[in-house]
Amino acid sequence: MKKIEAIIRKSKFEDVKEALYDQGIEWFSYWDITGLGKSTEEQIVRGQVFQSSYIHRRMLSIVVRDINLEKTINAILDSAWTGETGDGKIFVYDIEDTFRIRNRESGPDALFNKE
Amino acid sequence: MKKIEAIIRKSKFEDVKEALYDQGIEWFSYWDITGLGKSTEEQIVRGQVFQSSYIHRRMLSIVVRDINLEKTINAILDSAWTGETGDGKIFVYDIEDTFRIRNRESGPDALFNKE
Amino acid sequence: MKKIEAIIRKSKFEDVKEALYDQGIEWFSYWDITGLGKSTEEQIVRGQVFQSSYIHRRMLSIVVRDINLEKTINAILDSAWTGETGDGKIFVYDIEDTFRIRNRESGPDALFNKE
Amino acid sequence: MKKNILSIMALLALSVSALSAQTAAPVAPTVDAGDTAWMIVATAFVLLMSIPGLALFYGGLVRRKNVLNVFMQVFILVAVISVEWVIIGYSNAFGSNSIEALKPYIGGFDWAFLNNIGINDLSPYFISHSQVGLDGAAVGTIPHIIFIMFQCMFAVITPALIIGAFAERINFKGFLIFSVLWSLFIYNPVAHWVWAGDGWLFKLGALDFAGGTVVHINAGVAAIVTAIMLGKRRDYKGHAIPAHNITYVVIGAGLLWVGWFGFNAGSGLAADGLAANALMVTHIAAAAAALTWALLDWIIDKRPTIVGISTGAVGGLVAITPAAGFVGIPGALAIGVLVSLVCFCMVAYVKPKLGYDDSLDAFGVHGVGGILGALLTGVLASPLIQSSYSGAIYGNFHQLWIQFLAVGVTIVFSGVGTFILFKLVDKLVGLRASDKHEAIGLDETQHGETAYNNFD
Amino acid sequence: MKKNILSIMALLALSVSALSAQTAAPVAPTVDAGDTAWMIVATAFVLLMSIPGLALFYGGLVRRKNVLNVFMQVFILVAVISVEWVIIGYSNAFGSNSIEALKPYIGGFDWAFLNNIGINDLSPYFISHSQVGLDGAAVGTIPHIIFIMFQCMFAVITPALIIGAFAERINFKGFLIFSVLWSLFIYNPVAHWVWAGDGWLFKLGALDFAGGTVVHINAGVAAIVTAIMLGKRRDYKGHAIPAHNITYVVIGAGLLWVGWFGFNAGSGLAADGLAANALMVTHIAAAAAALTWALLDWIIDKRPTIVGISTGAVGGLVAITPAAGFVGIPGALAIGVLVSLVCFCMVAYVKPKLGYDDSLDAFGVHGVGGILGALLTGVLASPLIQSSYSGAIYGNFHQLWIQFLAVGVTIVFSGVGTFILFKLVDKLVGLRASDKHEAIGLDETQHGETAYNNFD
Amino acid sequence: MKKNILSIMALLALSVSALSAQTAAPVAPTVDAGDTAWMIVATAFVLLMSIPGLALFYGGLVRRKNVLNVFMQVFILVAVISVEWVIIGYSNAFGSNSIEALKPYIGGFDWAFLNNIGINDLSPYFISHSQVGLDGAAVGTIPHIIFIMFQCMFAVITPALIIGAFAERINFKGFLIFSVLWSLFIYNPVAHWVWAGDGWLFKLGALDFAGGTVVHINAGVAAIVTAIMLGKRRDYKGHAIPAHNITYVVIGAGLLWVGWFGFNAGSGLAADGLAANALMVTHIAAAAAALTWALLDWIIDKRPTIVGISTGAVGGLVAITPAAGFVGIPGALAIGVLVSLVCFCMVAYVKPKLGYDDSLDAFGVHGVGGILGALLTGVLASPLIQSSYSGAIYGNFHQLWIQFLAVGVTIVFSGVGTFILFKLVDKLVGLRASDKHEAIGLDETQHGETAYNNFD
Ligand SMILES: Nc1ncnc2c1ncn2[C@@H]1O[C@H](COP(=O)(O)OP(=O)(O)O)[C@@H](O)[C@H]1O
Ligand SMILES: Nc1ncnc2c1ncn2[C@@H]1O[C@H](COP(=O)(O)OP(=O)(O)O)[C@@H](O)[C@H]1O
Ligand SMILES: Nc1ncnc2c1ncn2[C@@H]1O[C@H](COP(=O)(O)OP(=O)(O)O)[C@@H](O)[C@H]1O
Repeated sequence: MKKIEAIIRKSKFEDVKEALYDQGIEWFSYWDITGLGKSTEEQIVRGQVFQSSYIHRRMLSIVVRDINLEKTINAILDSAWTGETGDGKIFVYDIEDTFRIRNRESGPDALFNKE
Repeated sequence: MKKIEAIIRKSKFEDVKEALYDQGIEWFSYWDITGLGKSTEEQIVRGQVFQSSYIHRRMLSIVVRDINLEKTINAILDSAWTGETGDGKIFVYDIEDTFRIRNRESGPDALFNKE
Repeated sequence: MKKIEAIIRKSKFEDVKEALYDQGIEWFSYWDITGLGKSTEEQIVRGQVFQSSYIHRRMLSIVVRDINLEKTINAILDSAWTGETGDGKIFVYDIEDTFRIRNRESGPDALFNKE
Repeated sequence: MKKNILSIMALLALSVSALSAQTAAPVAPTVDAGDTAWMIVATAFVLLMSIPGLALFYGGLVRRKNVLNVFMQVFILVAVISVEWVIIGYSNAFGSNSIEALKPYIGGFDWAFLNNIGINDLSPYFISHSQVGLDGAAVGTIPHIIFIMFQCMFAVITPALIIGAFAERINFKGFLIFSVLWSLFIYNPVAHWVWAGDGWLFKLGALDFAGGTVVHINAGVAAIVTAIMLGKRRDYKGHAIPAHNITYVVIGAGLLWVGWFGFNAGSGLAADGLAANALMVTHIAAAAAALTWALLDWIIDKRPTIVGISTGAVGGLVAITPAAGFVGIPGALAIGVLVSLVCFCMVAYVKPKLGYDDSLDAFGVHGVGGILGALLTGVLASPLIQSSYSGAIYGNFHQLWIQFLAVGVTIVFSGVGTFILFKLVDKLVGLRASDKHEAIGLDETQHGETAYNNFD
Repeated sequence: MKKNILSIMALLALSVSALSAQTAAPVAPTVDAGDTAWMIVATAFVLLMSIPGLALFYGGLVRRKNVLNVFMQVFILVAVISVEWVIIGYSNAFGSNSIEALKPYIGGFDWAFLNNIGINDLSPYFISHSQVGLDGAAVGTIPHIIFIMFQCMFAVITPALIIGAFAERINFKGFLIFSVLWSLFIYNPVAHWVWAGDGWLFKLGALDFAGGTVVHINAGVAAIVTAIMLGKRRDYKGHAIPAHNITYVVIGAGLLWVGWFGFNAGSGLAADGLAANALMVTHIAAAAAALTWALLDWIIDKRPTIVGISTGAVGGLVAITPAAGFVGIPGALAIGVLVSLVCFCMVAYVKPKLGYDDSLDAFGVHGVGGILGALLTGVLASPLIQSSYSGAIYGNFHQLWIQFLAVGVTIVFSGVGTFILFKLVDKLVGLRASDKHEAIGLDETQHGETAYNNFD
Repeated sequence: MKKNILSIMALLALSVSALSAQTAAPVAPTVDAGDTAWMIVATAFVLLMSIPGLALFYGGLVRRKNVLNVFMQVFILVAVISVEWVIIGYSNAFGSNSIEALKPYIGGFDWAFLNNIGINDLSPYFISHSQVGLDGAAVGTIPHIIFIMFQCMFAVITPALIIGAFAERINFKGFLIFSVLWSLFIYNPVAHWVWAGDGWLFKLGALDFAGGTVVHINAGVAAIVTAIMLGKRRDYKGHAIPAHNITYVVIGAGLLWVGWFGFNAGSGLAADGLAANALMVTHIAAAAAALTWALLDWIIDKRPTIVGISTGAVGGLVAITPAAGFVGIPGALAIGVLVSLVCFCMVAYVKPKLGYDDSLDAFGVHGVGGILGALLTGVLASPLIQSSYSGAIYGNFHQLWIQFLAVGVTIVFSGVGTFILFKLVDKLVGLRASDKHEAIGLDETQHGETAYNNFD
């Protein structure tokens, strides 16, 4: 099992969400983060242009079985893309184990619904 | 050392918290996330039933020494359980190294207080 | 590639940020978390001292190439330090793969800007 | 309902202040400081209803990414309609037209830029308090200027109510042009018909104490027309989308409630028993409606909701608006209970069936509540309040018929007019926000701002 | 303190308006537009205190998961008590009882549904302004109806204050039933005793200008009784639980402060020097109390806190309430400083010792502040303000004794009454929210809503 | 502008109420309930401007970690300056000095602790309404006490405006001491010069209806001086730092707008045509300025922003303040448009060039807007409003010259005085927050509190 952490633009969230559904991803979690780095976002306050290096981003955490890894990554790469600096990153980790709290299933089985 | 990421219902948080204390877990971190998937939560707005697929969840991040892994997972499985769809998941990762900022201790030693 | 997860005091954030810039770290993400454990923070409400075990912390997530790991950790250890209980922790994970959404670069190359 | 009603004066002799009674002799008419004090405050209260009242109520109900857009829409309407009002709106709505044939339908331009209106002029409009001016015509007891500003706040809030219908998916430029045109070509005429001394519905005897037809039906009908023409939000699936900040909804409802005392009790243009009664029935209708909605929620959906009770309160305030100067406690209780029953059904059952997307139920609450209130005024108007007006339950079925007529005419005029203006502006600059903008949120795309920022 | 006090009238001759002086001749008594204007606004201000004022103040202090529940409690009380008030409450509190023996203790049902009260009737209650009615009895200068509505807002806010005691752990249904019963059986009688023309404490000469005993002690004592009977919150460990949104606390305190001008300066039922003085001492007592609390925080706990200064301000407003018509600047300063000293000790030292869980210090601030204020009124009342009233420092120790009596009686009655009603309702439907509901939060479990939503 | 202006009285005869006309006979002067009602409310409105109005407007603009500090600063100023005002401030500002040579510059101590001021005294200050007192001197129609409290709210808000300049980096203790000294030594004298009957600028004929010089220029100049002396925020790079909660900014702007009706329309000290006109021009200037700023944003930076339109509205309110009693619709529109043009340039172009860090543009909006308004009053004052005053466009260039003088003197006095007080307090306790405190945030370090808490 792998965990995919994708950092994407908030504005692409709905696109990514749909792309993931299309690939059959049943579940994911997300939260909002701030990205801090070299690129900046422009904001205008009282006529002054403000270049903020704090950038709002959304973090998606998706745990998938190994067989689904590639298609999930491709789905994100396609749907989150705009081509401009700041499109975000995808990180892949290995996961040792997974449990479904509801029925104590563990391992890859915990990741999809058989019903 | 292992990192346990548990995604639980907000309403079970207090129970889980106590269960973890009982197991001697000294520290953990948490933040709120949104889960997006097939299951939905009902909300009633002006008499209309609204089925939201956005579900409020809480993410717990607990790093433990290997010897404590099992009992911690069991504690969560027991205390976060309601039996209904949406009870959440537990993911386990391997951690390579840990540092305690206060005294630069590293490795498993950084995870518990000897004092 | 490694992922560094650093849990630091909010008040040291600016210092850590600058220390990371000095080390040439180009990007990182952060979000606010709550730490729950044995130590407490004092708050005074209507003259009563309230010892809260819920502590505001900031989580930094930094993915670096292996060669940069040590200097990044040292930078954080130095800049986030106050010497008092609650300075926080650093966790290191292994990362299997990284993708840059903008140009589909993958692997360590996705982590720094060549331009 | 306001000009030259000398017959009413006689009947209300008891409530006319001794002061004005004394001035029946040929002395110069004077400002009554008490009435004026109240009208200044009432004006401020109606402004409070728009900003921050309505802004909070509507802004809390939308998603986080659109809250500033809603605030901005309300705010800019306060600015632009106020300027429009003194330049031309007041003259069109309350002025007299030099072309005889147009007199019943629209005012003229004599008062454009408030020309010819002096600081010491007394209001030509009044309800229960009046006095004889130097030229022999009856005038009110408050400065003309404060009447103008009080009405200005009505002109501002009416188009602002429509915002609820198209929230979360309209282009800001289109919205602004549409709203200004709507004020000029829909609001001002209807206000003239119903409230001006020579307005045709006024002459017909239509009762609208504080704006049931002029404000709520007018805006409510425009709301449903624009909601349908603009189409649904991209992710609308036939049910309300949860509010991003329900505390704002409640704070907004609270401020609306308080401000509505100015709206309704101010519409008597004096600080007297009629104003006190208007305040009372306003309060009681709102309370009864709030309670009714809470009970409906409780019975039907197991739990009373705070969005529900707030909606109920606003519905009660809407429905009592046309009736506030004509009914007493029994009428207020009846109106309050009925409006929640009707609006609840409308919003919870009818709307999802019909499938249009009236984002924040501007039609469901203001349109439906306004219609109900206007008709019930024709039923429940009690001669105990203003002796010359009575409704169907006192045998005066004619009044109910007039109310039907006024409601019908307003619906048709507002509906057709809104349709035409919408088509026009849509052609001109486009009204629907692009799908991408809608997805990202209107705060970011229309204003380049984010409501809540978390850095540091 | 309000009816038929002809002797005071004479003494206050200077402040009686020329207008009413003229009407001493057998002309019909008239509404004074100025007094009425002020009372309409004062009524609106007291509503503003409840929603959104108190809702924000209390709602900000609770946890995120309970904020809507608090808002809902305040909101539904506005609705339900207002309806109760016009149906029966006003008649019980301010009406006259046909059974002679009951006259001093409770009003009757003559004014149920505000029967027999006309739109042009003048208020039978007044303080400094009065005139002779056609039937020879003295009447006030404002419409009866506005007096009823002004008092309605008092009847609303009093049970709302108790919310602070049981916040975060009460069952909504139980809360609602309890509050309505409490209004009927505790609030209405006490209001009758102290304010009605034939109330026994009024006749005894107890001074309570704007509700020290009727509102604050009454609610404060009910608060501590319910807090104890309901038990502690599951995670309460003897100290306050930090506020989820301190900005709301401050906004609420600000609106309370502004609204309190209506509460206190409105209680003179006229726009005159007495009202101006009431506004002044209200403002100065609040300022002095706020400052004192900030200094206590600063000295004892190193830093002045904003929750502290807000609490101090509210404490000052509470304590000056009974005294607002009887003291001047020195009294206001004394009351302001003392109330913060006493309430601070109460909340910071005594409460943790006793260990009861008065969630938001409804007793600590309203109960204690009210008691202190009522007693200090008996000490500091100055004949310079209303010449017929003076306190212990002017040698009139009798007044202080009466105040003690009034305070004692109110404490006992409210305490015992609350205890009985609590037991009753607890038997009937249960008052304590289930442990699970408390843990999840009352917003979710009682109303199915979440205050702040972050999707999109 | 306020005392003994018998000549004006004659000219305003029409607007003088019949009542007061009748009392020209040797009857005791009486309180006019209508005027008093309005002044009580106006006082409450000006308090509403500070808390929660200004607190929200400023608090929304700062970062999350400093919002409580801003709220606290406003709140404690309400408390401390109110106490200062009744103890000594009012006497210094509006009292008469026993030392002849000082009379034009500062009041004395006769009214310290409001000594010798009775509850039934009438205000010695008035504008259009007056009557002859028993001692033959003209007095106003409202209680002296309400005039004192109305002015109290002005004394409170003026130092509160300065907060915008040094927000996010000042030591709380230093701030408090500085603000109290500033009120004593800068505000009170300038208020005396411009508004007291024997003030030298007043005698010279300087026009300042509601506080252009006394409030806005005075605070604005103090703002830029403190901003420069305190130095930039550690992370300030020449541009505004985004607001943490823009909805608060809008709510604050809305409450300021509503409250400003009390500020400006209350400054006529009566409920009459002049008040109505002041309300109207205030509203229209704010609307025009809001619109202008929105258009500038739209044209120059592609999108209209809500922070921009709010800033514009506040700018318009500031600039109309000195003119509100002297101009009509044309003047209001001109002032509204011009102030946004000038302030926009100031804030967007000049400030970044000069590089000082006026955190929330207290100088850019209040200072610049106040100067512009004061000068434009000298240009646009129209005899149609108050017949004895006219400006340059009516040929009276002398008035413009006096305005220049008043503005210049205020700038120099406030600038130099602020400089000296700053140096003093900085020596004494230090004004700049430590770098560490600034980084962590002032809420945490100065008050030990966090605004928004998320546990549970
Ligand atoms: N090494 C990293 N560690 C953690 N987060 C990162 C890292 N690199 C980028 N991010 C996150 O991804 C966001 C987008 O940056 P990125 O897509 O890398 O820009 P670019 O398109 O120029 O490569 C950043 O704001 C940051 O939140
Ligand atoms: N594969 C996944 N990756 C990330 N988050 C997940 C994943 N599966 C579930 N979650 C999170 O766990 C929450 C609970 O879902 P879950 O417990 O799996 O339902 P069920 O009880 O039917 O298995 C989801 O809302 C989501 O936030
Ligand atoms: N084992 C853990 N798992 C997850 N988070 C932890 C763990 N230990 C500490 N933390 C986080 O780090 C924060 C700081 O605690 P810490 O620095 O360990 O205290 P100390 O300085 O006494 O070692 C905690 O509030 C918590 O959020």
